[in-house]
Amino acid sequence: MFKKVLVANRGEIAVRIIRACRELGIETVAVYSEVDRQALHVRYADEAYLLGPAPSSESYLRAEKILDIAKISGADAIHPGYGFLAEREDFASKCADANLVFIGPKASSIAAMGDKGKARATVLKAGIPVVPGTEDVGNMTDEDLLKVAPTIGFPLLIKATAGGGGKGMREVTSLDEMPTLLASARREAQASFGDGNVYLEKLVSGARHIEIQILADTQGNVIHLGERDCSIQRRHQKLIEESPSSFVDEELRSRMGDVAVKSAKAVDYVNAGTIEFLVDKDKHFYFLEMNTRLQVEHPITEMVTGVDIVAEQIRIARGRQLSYTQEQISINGHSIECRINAEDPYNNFLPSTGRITHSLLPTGPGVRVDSGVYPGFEITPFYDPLIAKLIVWGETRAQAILRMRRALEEYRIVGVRTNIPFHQTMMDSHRFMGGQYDTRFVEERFSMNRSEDGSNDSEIAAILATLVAHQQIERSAQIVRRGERDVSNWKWVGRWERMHR
Amino acid sequence: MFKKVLVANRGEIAVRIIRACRELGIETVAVYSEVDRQALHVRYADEAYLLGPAPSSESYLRAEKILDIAKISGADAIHPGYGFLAEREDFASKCADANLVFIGPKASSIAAMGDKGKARATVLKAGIPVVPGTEDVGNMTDEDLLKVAPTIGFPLLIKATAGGGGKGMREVTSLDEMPTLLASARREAQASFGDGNVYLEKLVSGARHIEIQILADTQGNVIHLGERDCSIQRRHQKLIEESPSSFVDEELRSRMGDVAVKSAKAVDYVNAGTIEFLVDKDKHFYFLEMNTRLQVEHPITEMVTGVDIVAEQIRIARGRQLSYTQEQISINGHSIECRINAEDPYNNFLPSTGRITHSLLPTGPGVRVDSGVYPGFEITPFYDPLIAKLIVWGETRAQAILRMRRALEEYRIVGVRTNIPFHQTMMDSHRFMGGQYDTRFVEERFSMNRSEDGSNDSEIAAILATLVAHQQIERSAQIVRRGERDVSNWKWVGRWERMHR
Amino acid sequence: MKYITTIEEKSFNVEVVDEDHIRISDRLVKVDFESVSGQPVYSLLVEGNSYEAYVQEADDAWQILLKGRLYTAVVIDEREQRLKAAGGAGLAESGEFNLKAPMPGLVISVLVKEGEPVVKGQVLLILESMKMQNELKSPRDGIVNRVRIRSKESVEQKQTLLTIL
Amino acid sequence: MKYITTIEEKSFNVEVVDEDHIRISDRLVKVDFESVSGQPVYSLLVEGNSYEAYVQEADDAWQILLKGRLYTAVVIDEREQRLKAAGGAGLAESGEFNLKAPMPGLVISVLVKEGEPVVKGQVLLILESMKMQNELKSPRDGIVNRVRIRSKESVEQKQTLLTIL
Repeated sequence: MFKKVLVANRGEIAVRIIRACRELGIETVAVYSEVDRQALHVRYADEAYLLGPAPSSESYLRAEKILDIAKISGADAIHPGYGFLAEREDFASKCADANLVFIGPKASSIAAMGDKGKARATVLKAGIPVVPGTEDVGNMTDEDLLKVAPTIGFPLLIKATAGGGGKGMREVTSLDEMPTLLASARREAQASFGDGNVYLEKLVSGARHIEIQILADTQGNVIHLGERDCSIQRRHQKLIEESPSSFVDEELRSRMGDVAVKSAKAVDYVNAGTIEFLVDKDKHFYFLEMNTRLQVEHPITEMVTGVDIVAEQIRIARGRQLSYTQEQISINGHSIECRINAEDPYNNFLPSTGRITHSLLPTGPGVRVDSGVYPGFEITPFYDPLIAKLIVWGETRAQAILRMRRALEEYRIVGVRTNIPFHQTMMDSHRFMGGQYDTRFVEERFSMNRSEDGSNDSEIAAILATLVAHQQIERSAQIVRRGERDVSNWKWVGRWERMHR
Repeated sequence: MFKKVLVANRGEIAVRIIRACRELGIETVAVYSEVDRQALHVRYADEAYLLGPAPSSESYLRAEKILDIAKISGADAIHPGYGFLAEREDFASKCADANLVFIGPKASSIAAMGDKGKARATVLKAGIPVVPGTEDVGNMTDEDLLKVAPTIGFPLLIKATAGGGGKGMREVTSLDEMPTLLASARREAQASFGDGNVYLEKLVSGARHIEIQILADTQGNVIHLGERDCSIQRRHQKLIEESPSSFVDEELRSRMGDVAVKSAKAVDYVNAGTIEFLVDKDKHFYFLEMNTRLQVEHPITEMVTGVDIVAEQIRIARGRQLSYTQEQISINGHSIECRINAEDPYNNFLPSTGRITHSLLPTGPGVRVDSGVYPGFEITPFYDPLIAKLIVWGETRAQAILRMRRALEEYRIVGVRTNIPFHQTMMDSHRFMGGQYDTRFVEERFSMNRSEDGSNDSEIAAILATLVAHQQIERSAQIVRRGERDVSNWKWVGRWERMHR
Repeated sequence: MKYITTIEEKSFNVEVVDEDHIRISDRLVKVDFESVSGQPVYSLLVEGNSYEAYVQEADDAWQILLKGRLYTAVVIDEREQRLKAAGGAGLAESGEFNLKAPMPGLVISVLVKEGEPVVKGQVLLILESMKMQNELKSPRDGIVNRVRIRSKESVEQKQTLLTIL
Repeated sequence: MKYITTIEEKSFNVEVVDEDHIRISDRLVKVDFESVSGQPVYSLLVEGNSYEAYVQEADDAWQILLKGRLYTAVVIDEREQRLKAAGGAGLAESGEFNLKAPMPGLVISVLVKEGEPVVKGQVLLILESMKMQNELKSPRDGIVNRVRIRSKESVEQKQTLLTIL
């Protein structure tokens, strides 16, 4: 049974894993790039080792170096988190070769499911419906793809075989634009996963992205923890997730859960994994892909089931039986996650970098924040723009939305622009409140320019702008007398005396 | 049904109540003293009105002014929180006279239970055992008390009749020292509650302080939400609470719950309240007092029952039925709360004041922080030293302790000293882990000086001290070349170029 | 001091009377206005209401993020107003637009050439940052005047990339 | 630079070799040491281990709060050490102790008089702050030399209240 885990990741997910280990009495080893010296995962881990310069290819993707560090530090297991090396079959194999427990599925399952093209073929064989697309496995050339595209039909999606998280994904509406888009998709896939392979998939319109969390132990027990609705996306990046889905009823949940368990069993799956489906308006569902790793949005499932998924991952990797049977899993209440990205929603969601000078986290009942940043930390252009996940729980979906609203309103991050206003606008939108959205909602029907809903505070905004401008003019004119500030201590003493005389 | 609530309090509890209101779509009115202009409750409320100078007697205890503000702002209900006006019968009456809903019990119940002396008499009549003490009601003179003390026997406690939270409480071991202690207890009670009345109670040794949370609606339904163990106290101030108690079994819980419900019914109680008991080694329990208000430690009950107590308070005050029957209440897992006070545990727990320059909150699964402070906020000497409550939930008590340990280790507050190291030492103590403690544990058996347990890092501490001292010497010698810092941006650009060439 | 503050074509006359009072639309209003923790986050109490907003300067205007909405305000004082009136209108409309890098990154491709006419919303170049390719668009119609960077070059934040006339 | 750092009667010889190395007990050790967010919170990586501690100066010593434990360290450099040796030992033992107010507050009562002998741990006065009455105790045996405040007076933080000889 392992006692020291190397966490081969950074940001909020590295922190999440370190926390789980600490709560289980397991020691942790962090790895970091030069710009992450003061990152939270380095501060929280028991040990920390430098990987190299900031770019992922020179740090978090250096499998050999990470294995060396595991050896030096005496770590006996590796948790890959998500992204980076999490879905690299070769990395899982190398861990096994080095006698390190890889906290995730077997290399063979990653091979079967991690490569999105192969996965489609595998589940098709098991009789599970897939979205039409390239059924060929592996290394297709641009030429091949351009040939097969018209038979799938437009619009279609180019997707990274090694991928996930919307990276290396492009929408194609005609053959003409396809060569350029193939090039950029491959480029992004290469940069993100070290693998430029892509495949094609039909774009299903009006669909929802619904995924099933599964857990499988080495004794052959496989259970599912219900679904997550991840349809609120922008450029195929998930932005908001909720569990349960307002679109899924008990019957559909149970059918999808069964198929998910079946898919996992088809590849002899072990540990945590997620089966992603597209569900069309008529509640037909199609296998999209399996993520053979911990998912960004796993906390909403934790909130409604009470299962600590990372702790279960470790338990499974230790060879023990799942703590729960399928019958013991029930969905309690409703949970929503908003991904807080360093992106400016008022400027085309451009990433924003800089030092966080101040932050105020929303807290209180039913609120959880998973974050890897803090005041003083610098957001660099090298990694994901995800800086925190704001997760709420409510007895009902309506309560969860109201709680999310108040949490978003409380949240302050100064120093970088964030997409918090996007989430606020979404939580106020009638269609979101009504649960009426699909994967195209953000791009096709959503606008940051709110219509007049009676709560326009432009007069207050004008007063604020004027007062700040006025203050600036006064300051630059240096007419603020010095020493007038910071007299508070003296004031107190004076008052204290008045009070007691 | 009221739509705007005035929160007649400050700090974390004002924030807690504002959050509950916001999540229910109710508008909020904050009141504040001059030093609290930037307090979180002022920032989070929809409206905010100045009460007066910092001392409570000139601000948060000004009932008339608060009622005026309610009128001006159009608030139709008042939530008193805890402390200040929460257990003032006259304030509840005045609210009723002014046609304001008081979110709490009827004035008559406060009169019957809020005055600790009367309460003892009332429950005795209902056949509930009380700790021996002064059975007389009300205004006893020092002379009376000195006369009756020997009949109760020493050691005994002087307690404030209007009191709670350990304020105005003194331990007396002999008649000689009693006059001085009476004077100081009366003085503290007067300062805290505006009422210098005190009563006497026998000091039960080896006892645990266990309290039952109850909820009662206007339709006559009264339920209890199980117990909280609040035995970890110092100078009668609670420091750590847990629910359930490791000392209480299902049978005792049910018996105490029944008595608590009976006590509440004895005074026709409505809204949330807490019955405090002393439980001796043989599991005999004695009524101590009833707190006719929301309790500081209510979140641990929320964590294990899933009931939002503040939301229920509002529901009850709106005249609606309780959301739960007794049968629907079950205890799930274990919760612990550590009160984070601005006190120096290495210096006799002296209060610490100052500006918080930096803070890092523990977050992640199973962790809740209820706080009223943030970086930049000034801790003044005028109010309670409580700056935050750190609450964790775990499936078992052991898991909750481990989670609390990791959360305490993560928590950073810079600018004031806090008692976090006290909590860390407690969470590591074998007696706490074993659940073996009573109300005297902190004072009689606990020490901040840890015995050598093998985890002594004095060499690391020496290195840290030396490096900081060295840095200071270097700085003062001004040999740090300017401009050498903040080159990070340039470094990146350079690396970026190297990477892509 | 008197100001004219404009938000989305709506103008407000705001006079800062003293530290605690302003006059807006001829109404004298008591205000309590403070920066929180020395940050560009401001707490404003006005007529009992409590507001908090981020207020930041951006290209001769102020951006106010309040209750999940962004307002862009132009504040000019009386003197400026008079100067502007004397100088004639339309001045702000002309002039060049400099496209600046919103973050450090790598230029993936430049999609326009010098002398080329562009329309509002047209993608000018693609900048890679945070593993994402970001399209930088033209804020108005015009002609590409100078292209200062090339494909594969890395750029710093706020570096001018090209100019639209 | 060489230092002698003492924690609870245990002395460590620590030499700061360069920015990345120290020598402790004749062992050369690579260290990576940084202040976090410019605060008195320090991150130290030493031989792979990651530590974080608050380090603050207090009365000619350093207080290090590390993993829930407080260490008090006295750091002297070689030069100081030599001076001290020349000046003779015991110097630090004598001298007066000034009791300072740990926080602003109101003096409730002064329990000792000038000239009165006191023992270690004896309560000298009671100060009210945060609604609590706090006992200030003598850190050692001695004689009360000067009482600078009276009952009912309010005092500021760090104000000297009385002196023990």
